[in-house]
Amino acid sequence: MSALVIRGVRKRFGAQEVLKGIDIAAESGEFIVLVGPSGCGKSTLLNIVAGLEQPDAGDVEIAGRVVTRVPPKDRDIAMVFQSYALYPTMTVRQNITFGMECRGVPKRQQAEALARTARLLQIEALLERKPAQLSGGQRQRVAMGRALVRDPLLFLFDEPLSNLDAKLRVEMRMEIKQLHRRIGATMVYVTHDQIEAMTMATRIAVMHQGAVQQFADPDTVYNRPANLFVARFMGAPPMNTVAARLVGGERPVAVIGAGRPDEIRLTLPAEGGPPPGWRNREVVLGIRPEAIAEAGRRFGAEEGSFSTLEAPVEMTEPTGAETIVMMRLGGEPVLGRVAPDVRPVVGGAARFAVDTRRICLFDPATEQLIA
Amino acid sequence: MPAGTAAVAGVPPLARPAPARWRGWLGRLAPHLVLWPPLLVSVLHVVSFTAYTTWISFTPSTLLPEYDWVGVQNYVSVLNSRNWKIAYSNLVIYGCGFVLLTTALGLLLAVLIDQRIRAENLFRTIFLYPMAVSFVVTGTVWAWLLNPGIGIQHLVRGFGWAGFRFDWLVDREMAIYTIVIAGAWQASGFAMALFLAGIRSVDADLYRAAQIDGAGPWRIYRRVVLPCIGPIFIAVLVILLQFAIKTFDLVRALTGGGPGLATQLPTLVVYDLMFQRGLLGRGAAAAVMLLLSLLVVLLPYFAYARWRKRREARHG
Amino acid sequence: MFTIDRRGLMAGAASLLAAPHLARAQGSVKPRLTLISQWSAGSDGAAITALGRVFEQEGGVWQHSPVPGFTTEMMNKLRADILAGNPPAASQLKGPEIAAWSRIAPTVDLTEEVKAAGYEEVVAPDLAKLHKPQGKWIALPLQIYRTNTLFVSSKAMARVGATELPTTWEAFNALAGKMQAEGITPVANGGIRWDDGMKFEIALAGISPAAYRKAIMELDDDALRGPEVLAAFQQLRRFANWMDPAVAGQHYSVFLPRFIKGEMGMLMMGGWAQGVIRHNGFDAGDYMIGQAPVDNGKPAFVLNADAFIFWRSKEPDLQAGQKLFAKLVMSKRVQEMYSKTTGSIPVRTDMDLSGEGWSEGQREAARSLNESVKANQAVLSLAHNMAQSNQLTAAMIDVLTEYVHNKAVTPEQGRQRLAEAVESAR
Amino acid sequence: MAEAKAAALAPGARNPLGRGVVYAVLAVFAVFYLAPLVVVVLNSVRTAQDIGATSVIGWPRELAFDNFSRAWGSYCIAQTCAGIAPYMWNSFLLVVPATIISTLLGALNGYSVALWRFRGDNWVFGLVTLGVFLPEQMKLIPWVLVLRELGLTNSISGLVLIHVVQGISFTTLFCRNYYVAIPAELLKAARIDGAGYFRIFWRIVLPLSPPILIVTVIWQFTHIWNEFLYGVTFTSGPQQPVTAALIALSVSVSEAPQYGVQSAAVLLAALPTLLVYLFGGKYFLRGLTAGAVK
Repeated sequence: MSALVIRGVRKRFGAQEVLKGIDIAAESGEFIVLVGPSGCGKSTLLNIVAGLEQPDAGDVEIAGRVVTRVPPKDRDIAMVFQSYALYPTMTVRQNITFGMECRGVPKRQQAEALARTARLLQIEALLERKPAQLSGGQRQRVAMGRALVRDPLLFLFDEPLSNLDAKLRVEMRMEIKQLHRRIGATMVYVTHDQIEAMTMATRIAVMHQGAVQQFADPDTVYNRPANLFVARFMGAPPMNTVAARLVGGERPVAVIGAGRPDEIRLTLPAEGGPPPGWRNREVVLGIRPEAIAEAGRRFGAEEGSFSTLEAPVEMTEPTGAETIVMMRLGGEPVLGRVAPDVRPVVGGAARFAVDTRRICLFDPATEQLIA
Repeated sequence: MPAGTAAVAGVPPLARPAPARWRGWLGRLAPHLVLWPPLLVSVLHVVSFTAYTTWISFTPSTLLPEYDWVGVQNYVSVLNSRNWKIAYSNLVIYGCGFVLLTTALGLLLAVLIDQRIRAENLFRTIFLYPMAVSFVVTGTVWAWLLNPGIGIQHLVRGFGWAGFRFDWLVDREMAIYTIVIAGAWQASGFAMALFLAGIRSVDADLYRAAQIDGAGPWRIYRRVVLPCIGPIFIAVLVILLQFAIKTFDLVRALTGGGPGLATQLPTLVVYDLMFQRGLLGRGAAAAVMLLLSLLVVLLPYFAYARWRKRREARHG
Repeated sequence: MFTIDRRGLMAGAASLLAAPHLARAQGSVKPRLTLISQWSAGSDGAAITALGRVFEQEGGVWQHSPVPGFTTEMMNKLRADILAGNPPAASQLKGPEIAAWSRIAPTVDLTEEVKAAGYEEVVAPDLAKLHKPQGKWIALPLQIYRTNTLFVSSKAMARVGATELPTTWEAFNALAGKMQAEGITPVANGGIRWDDGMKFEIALAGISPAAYRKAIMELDDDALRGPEVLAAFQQLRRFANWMDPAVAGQHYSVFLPRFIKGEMGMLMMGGWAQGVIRHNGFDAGDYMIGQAPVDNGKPAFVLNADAFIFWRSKEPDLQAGQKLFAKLVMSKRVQEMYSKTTGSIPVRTDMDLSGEGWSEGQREAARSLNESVKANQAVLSLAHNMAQSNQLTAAMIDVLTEYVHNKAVTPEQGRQRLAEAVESAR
Repeated sequence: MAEAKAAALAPGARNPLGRGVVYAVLAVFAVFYLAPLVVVVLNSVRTAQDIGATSVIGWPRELAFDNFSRAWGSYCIAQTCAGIAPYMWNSFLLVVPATIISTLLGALNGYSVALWRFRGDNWVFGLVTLGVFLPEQMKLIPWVLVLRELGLTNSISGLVLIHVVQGISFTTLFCRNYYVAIPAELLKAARIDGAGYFRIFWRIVLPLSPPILIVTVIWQFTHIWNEFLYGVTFTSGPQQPVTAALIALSVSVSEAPQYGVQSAAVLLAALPTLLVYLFGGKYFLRGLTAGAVK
């Protein structure tokens, strides 16, 4: 049975259509991440799932029950907010038990649940404090505790980590992931941070302009982005997208900057290549930066699945773990990832290897992935 | 752009809807039972009283309401009366003078008090207390203080400055400004409180930034703080304007509309027509015209508020 | 909103129904009176309280609700009670407003009681008329004040070497001129609306009581545009020039100290000022008192009177209370007690004021009233709402108060505006 | 934050002259603001003869403290010689319930309009707000009719009703402006926790409200306490509020004003509101700072 089904949900605020027909289904125990730039409608969608807003059309189904017209409190969900939304006048204890109090859960049961949750999140020492007396990370934990204590059918997270500093964010990310694994609940998590999406999700729904651009597992989203938007949104640095022309006979060859003196020709793998109809047409190549490395890298593959080329180096960015190189391929700026000890001379030319198996082709007209 | 195809494929068929529960229905109704009565009462009170007054303004009512129709006759005679003309032009002078002076005083006091002075509490209370006392009382005292024969002029001359003159109260041209002074005395503390509240809620980082930019305290106020509290200016202006339009006790206690008719205000005319002269219909006509003038002030404000909301919505 | 009329009718019908039982009811019920007045403090309060005590001594239940503040507030209260269908048994009301208000709610016909008391014969005819608007007595006057009373500061008199009160405006003006030359402010005044209006009525009544009657009381257009009114405006301008320019918007009593010290010369004020002067710790030797100048040499009396109107009630105890109250108000005993407390003079012209407790000023005023009535020179005060309805009075006083404070208005313009104000207010 | 600002804006730290100017200007204004109060205080200890024989502004020749005891307990107003004490009690009977009810209803209204959005809420709020601007002279006759239909003429409950209904406009305005600043997520969290309209109000919104409630309570208290027109019109005799008693003490045409006793009475009658400002002033400002003015 699906834990959550969103079916044909539409929402409009005044003249603006915020959600243009959303369909998503999550299996029980899944960790679904809704990711997209701000204004893409992901928070509105989450609010609709929570029952805080009503869709103009479509249905929401939780654990097999249509809840579109059911108020939030009867949906058996819990939610963690970006600002944590802790009740400022209540203690941590009261904050956590408020939901049970509203539902008339007996005091003893409340105390047990509270103790369990507090232990789980290691916030036993904070129970008598007011939210104003807590640090950012502690508030975050309390907000989590408020959600966890109720053992709901569905957890909703609305950018819960975006108010934390970088270090804490990484820690909490891990914790939430472990938590998910431990309790095995279904979670829907909204973020604009694609790293969070990649690291935590079992499936990612990439949203843009009120529509789901792609709904798939992280690998697929990353390696086979459904369209140029997803390609450019996911990954840091994002996927390089350069215009090219497909030529060649048996094995297709992509030509970047055709006709220029520095034109680049990449021979693509035969299998999984574009349909024959695409020969001699313009396409957009999508190349992940990590598919471009210093010459000699084999990408763990057989000879022939990668090409070697020479390109002018415009800038290098050593990050410690690797070096990002900005180069030009056929006149187009492209980023590559080379080993940390490789330091190409800026202004000179260097040789690079390209993993052609990982090149994606997009239709420049529809921006959709070809094949 | 089509939605991801994978999603559509994964969506199972519709499940059966949850059964409606009467308890849920009642639970949803209960808030409305509480939400609406007080709202309706206050809305009804505004709408019906205004409508009633408008109706009366078209009737020949004198001592008691009567319900015949006389058209715009009451409006014509009010508009033609000297009293109303004087009162209305006074309202413009007084309204502008009062609002400007009160705003300026309030702002000045707020800035001064914001200097982290000692005894802030004491000063604030001194400036606020006039709000706490009825004008029925303080108006009389102001009438003494402003009276040249017994008040400030008399006292200053007593100190030896024989040529000192401050006789606005008895000067037909200037008397309306004494009302402005007394009005500002009462309301400027409130303006001060609002401004002070505004100044104190400006983000401290802004001060730091301005300081690093090399701005002195007064420049910080002028260029950084005051622009930040623009909305408070609007709130203060609106509150003061409604004070100005409703001013009644003050004039009644201070000048009684005199000398002559020099300090008549529309509210006095309304009250005088309705209750002193027993011309309810005519008084109602004057009240309706007063309300219309209120709209002249309020409509731009609402338009501004709407515009601001739109703008915020666009940027949010 | 026909309910007002319906309630009025119902009240009327109920009282008709109740009438046959009245005689029997009266025997068994304790008379009760509900009363609204603005007399709440000072000597007014003391007088009405004493009246209440008399009422209680006579076996009545006294329920007085004073409405403090301006007369308008009392009228608001009365209006609210009438609209609520619950008017008091009696309420303070004066002048032509008695007629106006009697049209909006049923009143009690007191003609029988007045006849029984022989009251009509001893009341000044102009005054009597006000209290029986449709020929029936529905209200009873309680006390009288003369507004055209002249107070002159003894110290100021001494400084200019004068000993006699001026009896004509010419003499008044000459005396004022002398005072001014001595550095005395000749005319003491407050500068509130009614005060300004009073100065005009005193001037006009002194110039010609007949013209006053025609112009102010009868609103005769020719009289309003006549030479006497012009002369009164000229005299009013002289007053204005003799006032302290620094005085406005104050109660006249605020300046009494300066008057007594001789810094101000003459005060034109109602007889009630005597009590105020006494109260401030000054005595009768500090000032001279008499009638304001009258040019034709005969006494003239500008009359201000307080009265009670009686509202119809269906409750037998209230009806009995009204009868008792009417009897008391008309009685010599109550009028004496009342006037002695407030400094007014009795409404009854047949009273002997030679006894103890009456002041010389009161005796003089009472004499003057009698003689003025005989000479047909007793007129009704404009400034105190005795001559015209509130609406007309207010319109006329608008002109007068502006004239006093705006010296750019000529006497001719003043006369013109007054006539126009009357015309448009009618 | 206060620290940072003070560092930036305390000219005295570097420039003692500037500091002196600040205090001097404040002192001048303080004199201006206190002048009427000083006159009243001085008069309250002067005898009527003293005032009558000299001027209404002046130092007392002898101290007449009995003005206060007379004003409080024995001066004759409206035939009863019990001073203003009973009228003060009436005012309390009127002000306390009217203030509490109008504040609570205003909070509820503000909560409904600000946080429990419904169709047309802006219109409703606009109309409620308009009530703040209606001159009370205009509403006198309609109130007479309403009180008549409700059978509440001449009663303190009628007066309470008037002040509650008229007060709601103001309290709603201020509470609403305060409540819109409450983060929306807080309410979402509460709704998901299962709290309904009432529980959110009682457990979350109301506990957040003290700053604004203090503002509205102070405002309502002083306005109702000082109101005169309705008080005189809609009550009678022994039920009248203290403002009516004060007027009874003041100038009438034929009376010598009792300035001494009157001034004492004025001070006594103003005491509750002055105390409210004295002790509540800090919270008043805090409430305004907390968002009442947005």
